[in-house]
Amino acid sequence: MTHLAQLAQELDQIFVLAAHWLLSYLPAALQPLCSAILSVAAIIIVFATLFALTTWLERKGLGRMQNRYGPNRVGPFGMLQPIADGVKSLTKEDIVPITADHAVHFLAPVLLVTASFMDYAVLPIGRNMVLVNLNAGVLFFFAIGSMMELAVFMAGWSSRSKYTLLGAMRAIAQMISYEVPLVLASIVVIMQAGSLSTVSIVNMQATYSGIWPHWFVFTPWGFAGFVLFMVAATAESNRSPFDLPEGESEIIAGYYTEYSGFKFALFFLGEYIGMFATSGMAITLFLGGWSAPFSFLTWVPSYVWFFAKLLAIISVFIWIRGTLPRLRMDQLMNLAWEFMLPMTLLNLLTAGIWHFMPAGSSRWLVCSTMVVVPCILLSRGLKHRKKFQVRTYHYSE
Amino acid sequence: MSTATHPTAHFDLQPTDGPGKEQLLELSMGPQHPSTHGVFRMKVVLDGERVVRLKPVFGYLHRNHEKIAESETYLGSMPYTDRLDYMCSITNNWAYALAVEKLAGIQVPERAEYLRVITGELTRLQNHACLIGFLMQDMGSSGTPLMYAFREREKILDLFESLTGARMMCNYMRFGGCRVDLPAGWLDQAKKVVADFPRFLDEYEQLLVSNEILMDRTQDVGVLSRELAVSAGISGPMARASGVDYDIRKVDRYSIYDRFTFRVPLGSHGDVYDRFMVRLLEMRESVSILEQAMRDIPSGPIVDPKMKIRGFRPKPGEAYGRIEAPKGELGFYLVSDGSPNPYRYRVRPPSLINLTVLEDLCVGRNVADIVAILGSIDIVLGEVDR
Amino acid sequence: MNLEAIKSEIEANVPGCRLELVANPSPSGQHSLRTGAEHAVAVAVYLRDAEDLRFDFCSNVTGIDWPSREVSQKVKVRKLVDGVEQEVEEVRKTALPGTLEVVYHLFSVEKKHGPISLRMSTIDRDANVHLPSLTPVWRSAELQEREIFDLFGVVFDGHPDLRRLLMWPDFTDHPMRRDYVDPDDYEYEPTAHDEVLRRAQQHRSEADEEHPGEAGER
Amino acid sequence: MVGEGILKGMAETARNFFGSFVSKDRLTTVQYPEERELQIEAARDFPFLVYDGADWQQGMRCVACQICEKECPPKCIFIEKSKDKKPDANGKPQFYPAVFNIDISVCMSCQICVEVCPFDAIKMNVDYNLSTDDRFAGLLLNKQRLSKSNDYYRKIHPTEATAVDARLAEERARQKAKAKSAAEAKAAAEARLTTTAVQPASGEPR
Amino acid sequence: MTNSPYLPVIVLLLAAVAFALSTLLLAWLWARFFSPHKPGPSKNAIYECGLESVGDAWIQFKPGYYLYGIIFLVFDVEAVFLLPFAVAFSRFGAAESLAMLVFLLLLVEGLVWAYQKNILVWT
Amino acid sequence: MSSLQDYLLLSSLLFSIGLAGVLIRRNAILVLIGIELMLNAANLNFIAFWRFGPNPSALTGIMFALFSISVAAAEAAVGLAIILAAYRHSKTTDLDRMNSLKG
Amino acid sequence: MDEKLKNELSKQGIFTTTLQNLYNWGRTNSIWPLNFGLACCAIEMIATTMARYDMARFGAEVFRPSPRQADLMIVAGTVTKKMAPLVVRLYNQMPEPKYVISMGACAISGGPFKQGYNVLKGIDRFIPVDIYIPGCPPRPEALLDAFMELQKKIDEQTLTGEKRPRHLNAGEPSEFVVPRYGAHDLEPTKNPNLWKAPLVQISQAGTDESGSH
Amino acid sequence: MTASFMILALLTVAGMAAAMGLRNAVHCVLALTVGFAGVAALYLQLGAQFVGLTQIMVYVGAVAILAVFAIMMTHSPEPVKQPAFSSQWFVGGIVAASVFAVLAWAIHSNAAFTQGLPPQPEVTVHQIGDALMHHFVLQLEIMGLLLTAALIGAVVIAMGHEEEMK
Repeated sequence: MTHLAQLAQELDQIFVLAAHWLLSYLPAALQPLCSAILSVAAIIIVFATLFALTTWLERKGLGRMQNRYGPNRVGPFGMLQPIADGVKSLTKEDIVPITADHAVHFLAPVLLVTASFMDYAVLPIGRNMVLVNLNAGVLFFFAIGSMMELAVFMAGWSSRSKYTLLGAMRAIAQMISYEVPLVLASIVVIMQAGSLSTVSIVNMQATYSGIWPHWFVFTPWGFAGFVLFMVAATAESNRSPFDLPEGESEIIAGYYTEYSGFKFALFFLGEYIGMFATSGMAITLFLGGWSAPFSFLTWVPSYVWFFAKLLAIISVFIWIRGTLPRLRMDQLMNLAWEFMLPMTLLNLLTAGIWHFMPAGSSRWLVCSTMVVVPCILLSRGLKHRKKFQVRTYHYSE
Repeated sequence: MSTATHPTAHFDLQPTDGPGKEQLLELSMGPQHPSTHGVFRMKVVLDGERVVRLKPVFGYLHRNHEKIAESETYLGSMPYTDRLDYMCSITNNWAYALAVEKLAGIQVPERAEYLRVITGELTRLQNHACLIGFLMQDMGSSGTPLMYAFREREKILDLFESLTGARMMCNYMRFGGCRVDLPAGWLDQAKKVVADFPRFLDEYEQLLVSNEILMDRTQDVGVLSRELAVSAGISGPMARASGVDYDIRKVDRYSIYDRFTFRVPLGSHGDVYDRFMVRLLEMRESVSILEQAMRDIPSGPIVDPKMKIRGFRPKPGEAYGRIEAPKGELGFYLVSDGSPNPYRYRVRPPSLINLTVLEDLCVGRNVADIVAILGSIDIVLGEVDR
Repeated sequence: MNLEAIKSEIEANVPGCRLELVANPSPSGQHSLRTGAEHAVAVAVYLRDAEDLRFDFCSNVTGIDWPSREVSQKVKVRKLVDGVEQEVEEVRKTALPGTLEVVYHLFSVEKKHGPISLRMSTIDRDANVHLPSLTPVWRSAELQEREIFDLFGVVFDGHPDLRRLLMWPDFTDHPMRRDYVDPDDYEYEPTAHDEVLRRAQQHRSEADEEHPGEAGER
Repeated sequence: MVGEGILKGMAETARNFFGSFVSKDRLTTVQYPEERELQIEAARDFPFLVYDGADWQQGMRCVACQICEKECPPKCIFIEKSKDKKPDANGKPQFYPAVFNIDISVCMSCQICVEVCPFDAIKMNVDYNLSTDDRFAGLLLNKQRLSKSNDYYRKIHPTEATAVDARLAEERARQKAKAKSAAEAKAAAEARLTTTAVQPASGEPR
Repeated sequence: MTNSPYLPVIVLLLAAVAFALSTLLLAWLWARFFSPHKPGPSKNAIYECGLESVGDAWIQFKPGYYLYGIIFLVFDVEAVFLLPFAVAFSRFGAAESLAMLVFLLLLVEGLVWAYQKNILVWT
Repeated sequence: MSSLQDYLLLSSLLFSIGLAGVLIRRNAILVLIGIELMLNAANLNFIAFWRFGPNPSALTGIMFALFSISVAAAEAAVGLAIILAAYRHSKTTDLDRMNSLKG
Repeated sequence: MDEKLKNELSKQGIFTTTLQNLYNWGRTNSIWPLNFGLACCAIEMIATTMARYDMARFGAEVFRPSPRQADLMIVAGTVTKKMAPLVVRLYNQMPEPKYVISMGACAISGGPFKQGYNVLKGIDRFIPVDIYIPGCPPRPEALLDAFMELQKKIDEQTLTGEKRPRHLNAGEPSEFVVPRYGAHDLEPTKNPNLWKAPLVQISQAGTDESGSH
Repeated sequence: MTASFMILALLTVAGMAAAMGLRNAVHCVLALTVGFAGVAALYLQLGAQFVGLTQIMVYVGAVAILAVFAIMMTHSPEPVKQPAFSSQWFVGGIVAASVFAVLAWAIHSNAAFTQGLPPQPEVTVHQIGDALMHHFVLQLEIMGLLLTAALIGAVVIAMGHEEEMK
């Protein structure tokens, strides 16, 4: 029994141990640097692969939702499709419009990819598997996230095309509007965890009462926070139904309309990497990071749990994309400022009250009410002000 | 600022300044645009994202249908009508056949009328289903509703193909009847498709009707008043969504539509949502017509035996014939001078005339609303530009 | 719907207006009213607003080109033939000037009747091609009148936005006119007939002159 | 409550997603080059010329009457009538098309040529796989490429071909009878001429 | 420097930049050696649905965007103060929480004002 | 490690750059940005003095910097709004022209 | 430079072949069409991407609305003279390698509408076309067939040498003249460098030798 | 002076100088973000992690965006025909240079500034929170007031009087 536990633990730490083993052959002075390089290489490779996998999953999943197969002719089940796309993009001609601002046009995709990869510095992918445990990890995440807006603006502005500029302005307006709820929704967790360090936030959640973990999502404010965070994250990463900046039925391809070849692929990559990062942050903050959902499943390696949760969230993203039409700009903005922001602020209050109330069912009741009732009222209010409803129709004869 | 650099200087009609005297952005949506349903173009002047002016630009698919028809025989134009509204070739055939029958005073056998109604209503089903799919596509729903619509459309196209030989360009009607009779087993197959159709409609309604995003994006968007609708000659579901009780199947009682019981759904707001819903409800009525027609279809000849296929020369005169096509009133105006070719051949395209009010509907709305409004008007460029 | 009655009703109500009832010999029996340009708007407004007519729905607007033509008519003329007055048939040729005609097909949504056709003609096909626009009366004429302006060259006075509809603005011809000569691009016509064949052959011989010796290469 | 309709829609897509693994109705893809739909009998693509028997030149039904050429709406048929006559499948001397071209880069598959052909010589093929990168030669079908045997016709349009065959057979029989009666009449007339005896004309039906 | 806690971050930064640049370099090398670059006036013109683009895209935008920017900025700053508060929250009593509540309410007041002025309605 | 002097020198250099920008740029927005630059230089001083100061655990420097950043943000918001308003009035952000339009 | 490169490449034969295979594999399996339909054929093109035919199986469901990201232009429908300059410009704005499928009679030759005054008699008068699909409109299967034909064509191309595609040849243009709107017709009416009518006897076009017995 | 400080200082100065020197206003803002990021990195180097990240979040994420908005709204990215610099640029340059000279001299001459780095203090966000809520509460509230005032003021100014206060 203990032998098995030992094995499980070793399996859990296999990458950490392997890295230690490798580094032990190096002089001590080089160890930190090499350790960093190793982990960074792992992050980049793993998430670039995940990007390829996700595009494939997305196309297959959408296909299945739409009663068809999706790509299935390149490699087994079409799994080499993303590689083929990559090879093609790499060998595509790169067109820069004459009127474009060449330097900025070139830098925008680089900045986007860089910024989206930087997010992974603080994401704990498994137990003891974090690049750097910053004291202000969550703040780091949000600070880096705000760089993406700049990259998007650079792309749209530098192309000097009407569609890109419209897309860029949409993108910035959208991203700044949802960044506030994103930050505020995560503050409830920080209040509870008492730390901005992602590692300690996960560690706090990786304990169990009976078989149940202490994930923050299993509290009223945590659940509300999670939902709000996910909605904001969807908007931040320009996913459907918030994909207005590249809403192709309206403004062609939005801010990257003028990008071709691998620069375009980099935008694609950057967006997906950013999406994984925000999803990863949601997992870290609310879904217990790498911790197992039940105490009896802790033998499964921690990184497996992290990626399983990540894939689950990605699947939901794909599912939503397959179902919903896009929001309109005003609805998007109104949702952010008239629903998301008040709700996150209220959620802060709820978390505070949760803290001050004694544990027990009364706390649950009060806090749930505090979340649910305003949610209903606000959505009612939104609905009422917009006056939309399912209508009944009459017939002439 | 000099006029040369002013972005709106090139606009045909000088736009008004934005409220805050900001610069306006003149944008060309289309002809190559994912949601202009073909090669339609709109010159849009935007104030931020709000539409200040919108001018449709036509003619990118103007392929001289009328001119060509004037040098073709009467029958020779029939396959060309397929290509007018290429989503619904059969109703185009029907309208043309109806006009020629009026011009030459030809009677249509009863079975042929039933065949016309059956194929025509099937056409309406697939057109409306696809239109809603396209509308949703324009509103950004990554194709799922469109895929479902095309799934059903393929079933109907299979029916068309086994009847007429072609999926889209059926070329099915002849003056005084139809070209071929039903092949064996067709009716049973069609009954099955029609019986299955309400299930698809249920699915569609589940997917769309109560979707908050859809409702919020379409309700009170592109409101067309009843008065403007009548004055602007708007017809078909678009007019009925504005509350205009005008269905040519009821008004003209052409063909044998007076034998079927069906209702005409009417909207009361005249917005995009109403146009969408009216079509959805119309599909249910079409299913009911189809059920009745397939139940009652008599046997008999399918074409007026007096009609010859060659050498058709109607007497001098003129006629205007129209039907309720899926997109609205589709009319053909023919002037004969006694020769084998029509002297004047004119199509009254519902799509084009429904576009008259496009600017009225779009001004003051958002860019995203343009595509929803345009999608709800239901245009097919083959018919708009002819 | 008695067209005769409508005609007299309009003539009674629109001062100075004379309408012509144009009979349609075809079995469709859709006869029409022809109005002069000067009263057209008044007639249209009356048709739209009159309590019993209410033709509020202008469905179709069509242009028709009638090129100049000679009409030979056999006329019986009393003539002195060989000193005797006799009735003699004589062929009299009259040159009809060409006109551009515009036909409006009207229906009533309110009364659910129709159609009635309203016709107008220009004076000729070259210079005097002006007609009053009925767009202010029926909005649906807007695009159709633009189309007629584009393809036939009828100028509608009072139209809010009279530009070419289908062809590009720099295009100078009116292609739906009967005397329009379409552009010559018959370089490759493998199954040509008649006129097309002639033009294709002409192209062919031009090409032969340009590239002698290449002929029959394929 | 906002979100109800969204959830309904998501349930619908989920149903289709999972349904696609179990139900044929929810996975309607026909994986084209490997799987094909059943050939619909009435399908039509481009015209072809039917010939009887084994030799396409010998059995060509077309007699170059040029009706289809005239009636073809887009004028994509080009026929050059032969100067001489050749016996057709029935042995009757007929004109034949010296040149018969169909430009399938123009043809709109409207089937009017088939309808107007009084000799059942031109029919619609079902072969849609004609993509080519040869603009000029690849898309102009000549007589040889157009000719298909009656067996082929029977294979692709069995019902229609049977009816056509029956009609042709009937016509052939009628013609034969007519020829026979004409021959008989001729013989009788000759006989009448030779023998001076007056005989009433035989009242054989035509 | 090698002992800096930010070393992995710096490495990540450099690696991410290198990743982006190296792929672009690879694409450039391909173009350099195999696929000749063929620019042209119409190819490198701005895309506008196939038409020639008329007028400049760099135009003056609506101030509506700016209003959102302001509110965003204010709430961003607010978050900066909220974060340290939240971290230390578990040891705070009611007094500190009340203080923060007042701070929040002050900002919410601004928000409410904006609501009432209908500034947050996108036009 | 660097000394306080280095940081102060850098900060004064930044301040001078900002000052130069404020003095020589014509675009009002860039002038405002110059002011932000000077504020940044001051912040750098706060942090440097805190770090090299006698009592770093008092966090005064950090708090000062935090408040300063916030004030700078608020200043930027209002300042840019003023420029926007001025632009609406005079159709330019060019200070020289604004100046000449004033009279 | 070209010669030197060629020599160098021939020395590293295996490397080039591998590279060529990879290149061809990449671009055959990832052909993203431009989201662009003109007329009737466009509906069949859409039908091809739909569930029944599912062009996505070939990795070609990524219809890009911007030409900058597209590889394939399916000219699906009648190209009118008013539209022709735009089609050419869109083609020009696509990055290399780019392919054109001329789908349907109208796009090939003007089709049934070729006698129209506003109809361009074939898009190949202005841009080079890789595959022609006859039909009015071609069935979705025909489009899939043409698509596979195109894939085959791409696969046969080499990286260097005679069989290299147009875009790898520095001498061949990648953008073509955009016609202008004239008073009566487009100017020019065709691109003479691109489209030459074959010099055949018109009445003899397509005559087969054996047919003239 | 360590290498890392040199790199960061160079980056910062280059960014800031470019921000003040480039012609195109949007380029200026983009260069400015580099400068801001450099300053943020200096904060991090000095051990003020929270302030450094705040600097990025507020300056790069918000102030730069706001500046970009302002530029887009005033239509001034166009490289104008007239010089980008004021007519008295010479005077301004001299003033700035002399200010720098005076400051540099003052800094250089003060021996107190050459002291070495004291040991790294332990600054956690926790402590900042404690300090904020215990010693700087009043300041915090004033900050809140200020931000609200700024919000309202900026909105009112930006919208203008004639603007539809809908």
